[in-house]
Amino acid sequence: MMDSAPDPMARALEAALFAAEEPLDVRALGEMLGGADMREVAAALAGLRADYDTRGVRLVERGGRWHFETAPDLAHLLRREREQTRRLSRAATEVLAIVAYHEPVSRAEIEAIRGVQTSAGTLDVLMEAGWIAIAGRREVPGRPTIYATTPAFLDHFGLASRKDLPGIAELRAAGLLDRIDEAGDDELPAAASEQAGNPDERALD
Amino acid sequence: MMDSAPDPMARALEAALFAAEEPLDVRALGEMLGGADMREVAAALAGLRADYDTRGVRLVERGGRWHFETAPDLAHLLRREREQTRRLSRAATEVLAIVAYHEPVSRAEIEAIRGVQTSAGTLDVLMEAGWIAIAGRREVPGRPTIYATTPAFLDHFGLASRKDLPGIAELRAAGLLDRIDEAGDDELPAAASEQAGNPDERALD
Amino acid sequence: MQDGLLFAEATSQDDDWDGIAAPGPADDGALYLTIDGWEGPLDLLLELARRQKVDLRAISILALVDQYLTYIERAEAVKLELAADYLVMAAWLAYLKSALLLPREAQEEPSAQELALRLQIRLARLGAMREAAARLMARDRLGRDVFPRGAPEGLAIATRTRWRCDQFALIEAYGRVRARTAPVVHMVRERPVMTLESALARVSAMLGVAMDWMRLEDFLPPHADPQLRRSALASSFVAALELARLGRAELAQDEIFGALRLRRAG
Repeated sequence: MMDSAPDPMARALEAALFAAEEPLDVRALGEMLGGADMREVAAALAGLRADYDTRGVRLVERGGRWHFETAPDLAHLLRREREQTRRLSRAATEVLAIVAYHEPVSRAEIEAIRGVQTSAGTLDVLMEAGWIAIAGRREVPGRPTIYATTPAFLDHFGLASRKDLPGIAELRAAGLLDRIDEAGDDELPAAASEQAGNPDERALD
Repeated sequence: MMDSAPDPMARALEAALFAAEEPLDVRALGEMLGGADMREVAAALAGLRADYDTRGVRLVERGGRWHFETAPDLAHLLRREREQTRRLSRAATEVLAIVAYHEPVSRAEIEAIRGVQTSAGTLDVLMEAGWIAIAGRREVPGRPTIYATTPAFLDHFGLASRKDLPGIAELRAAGLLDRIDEAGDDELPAAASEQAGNPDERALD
Repeated sequence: MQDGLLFAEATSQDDDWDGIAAPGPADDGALYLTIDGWEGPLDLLLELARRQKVDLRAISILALVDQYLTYIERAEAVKLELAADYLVMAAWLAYLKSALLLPREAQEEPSAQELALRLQIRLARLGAMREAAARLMARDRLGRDVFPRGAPEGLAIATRTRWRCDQFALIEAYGRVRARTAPVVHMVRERPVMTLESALARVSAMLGVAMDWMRLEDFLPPHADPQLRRSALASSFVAALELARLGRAELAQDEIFGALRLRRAG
């Protein structure tokens, strides 16, 4: 099936990514290869990805980090013996989507979009899953905690970056991802909406 | 690198073996593939093994069970060594000095000279550093292990031989036997420092 | 995004969501049976809006308001305790409805049309997130649809320690051990003392040349250090007593703790 031997760098990258327990970025891979040029590593990765394109295993990049995973069309063969992934409540899936599409967001902002209060447990579930994390505080009165998605979120949902979030460009163009208080929600009755934060403030590191 | 797409069975085997947590035999693989013919599975496995022959990852069979593993010639890349420099602890330095002055010595003899118990870890550190080595056993009841310094010890400390170590009279002349009364910068009274520095070591009664 | 796509798709995907806790769209009759299934008034409004089966931007806010108010009335009729949120929303929607029915000129700022538009945007925003959540959950997910390597060898990081120690530290350590464990010999340091013999000789010699009473302190060595002075005082006192016993000196003391004086006898 393979017509020629891969070059040494491709072989080394292949071995490293197979052996790794975590996705690796270009810098880490370059260091493993004894300080290889990062552009060469990136080019070799692209070549390797193409090599595996049609196979049962693929090489993917998620948030700048690379890993091998099985091809999605073979899910039916592999799924049956594995424990079902944790089922998320509807509230949790919505909160996750809101964090992903609007990040960073405070709980008040999440509540303003959903029009309902969010129980602390919902955010906990998402943090426990490793998909969202505290990203600092918004510098407004009360200094509310703000949340953002993690690299594990990109890994889990197979996203190369947040730009790959389904429909995000269209939603942004339609103004549906605008800051809550820019839409003038203060006129609407909803408990949480009045507390939406100031869009000028940035997340703390 | 790959000239044609692998056939569906090869893809499925590839994914199954990749995702498996332990090596799988032909029967188990056939079952995963919905009851595929075992001869076909075996043939596909042989083809897959050939595919990976030159790559950074190989498909190998051991005792009738198949698994992927990284190519052995790349093992050095996957095992990164990080070197750190650490100052030898006060206790270990004392033990090393005693071995150097009194070799060969048993641990009991070292303890008798030091006046404190010596943890096994201290001798391990010195052996790991390559400065002392087991020199046999003393032919007394219990046949205790005895230790002596190594050529690496002489190299490291810039000594042509152990005879270059200053004798007791020279130590006294240099004031090194008086230091105990002077609470210098990092010098504590001996008993206190043994207990503070190494909880494993306790003064002998 | 095409108009209408948002809600049309969301409706069709509703049942496919992974782990929906609340009920999906059901028959009209079922809608009125419970209020617990709705995650707040906005959720209910969104569901009602979807039932219009048109683009949300073309939705009839008046019809939506009527539906909501009808829903709330019927819920109250079956003696459901309505959460305050639902009632506040109902009151606000009733106000919005009356404002929408007023002639445009008579309206205050913001106009009812503007408020209606904002409500529409809000519903669209929630709808968008709901649909996004569904699409996110339907992706090929790691651990559910695609799998990482089952038994990765792992990248070992072996830490090798290079121990640092120099010759001086080694020798010093040995010195320390030897000093610590050397047999201890106690030596009492020599201290300056005046013996009784020398005090006797000194006092009797001085009495020989003295003409009158002298204080005992005057017999002591003049520049002695304090320790020697104390010793000399004690020795000289005993010497004075001895000379008095031998009849060679007289002692006198005027008061208790007063100065002790002595002179040659005879």
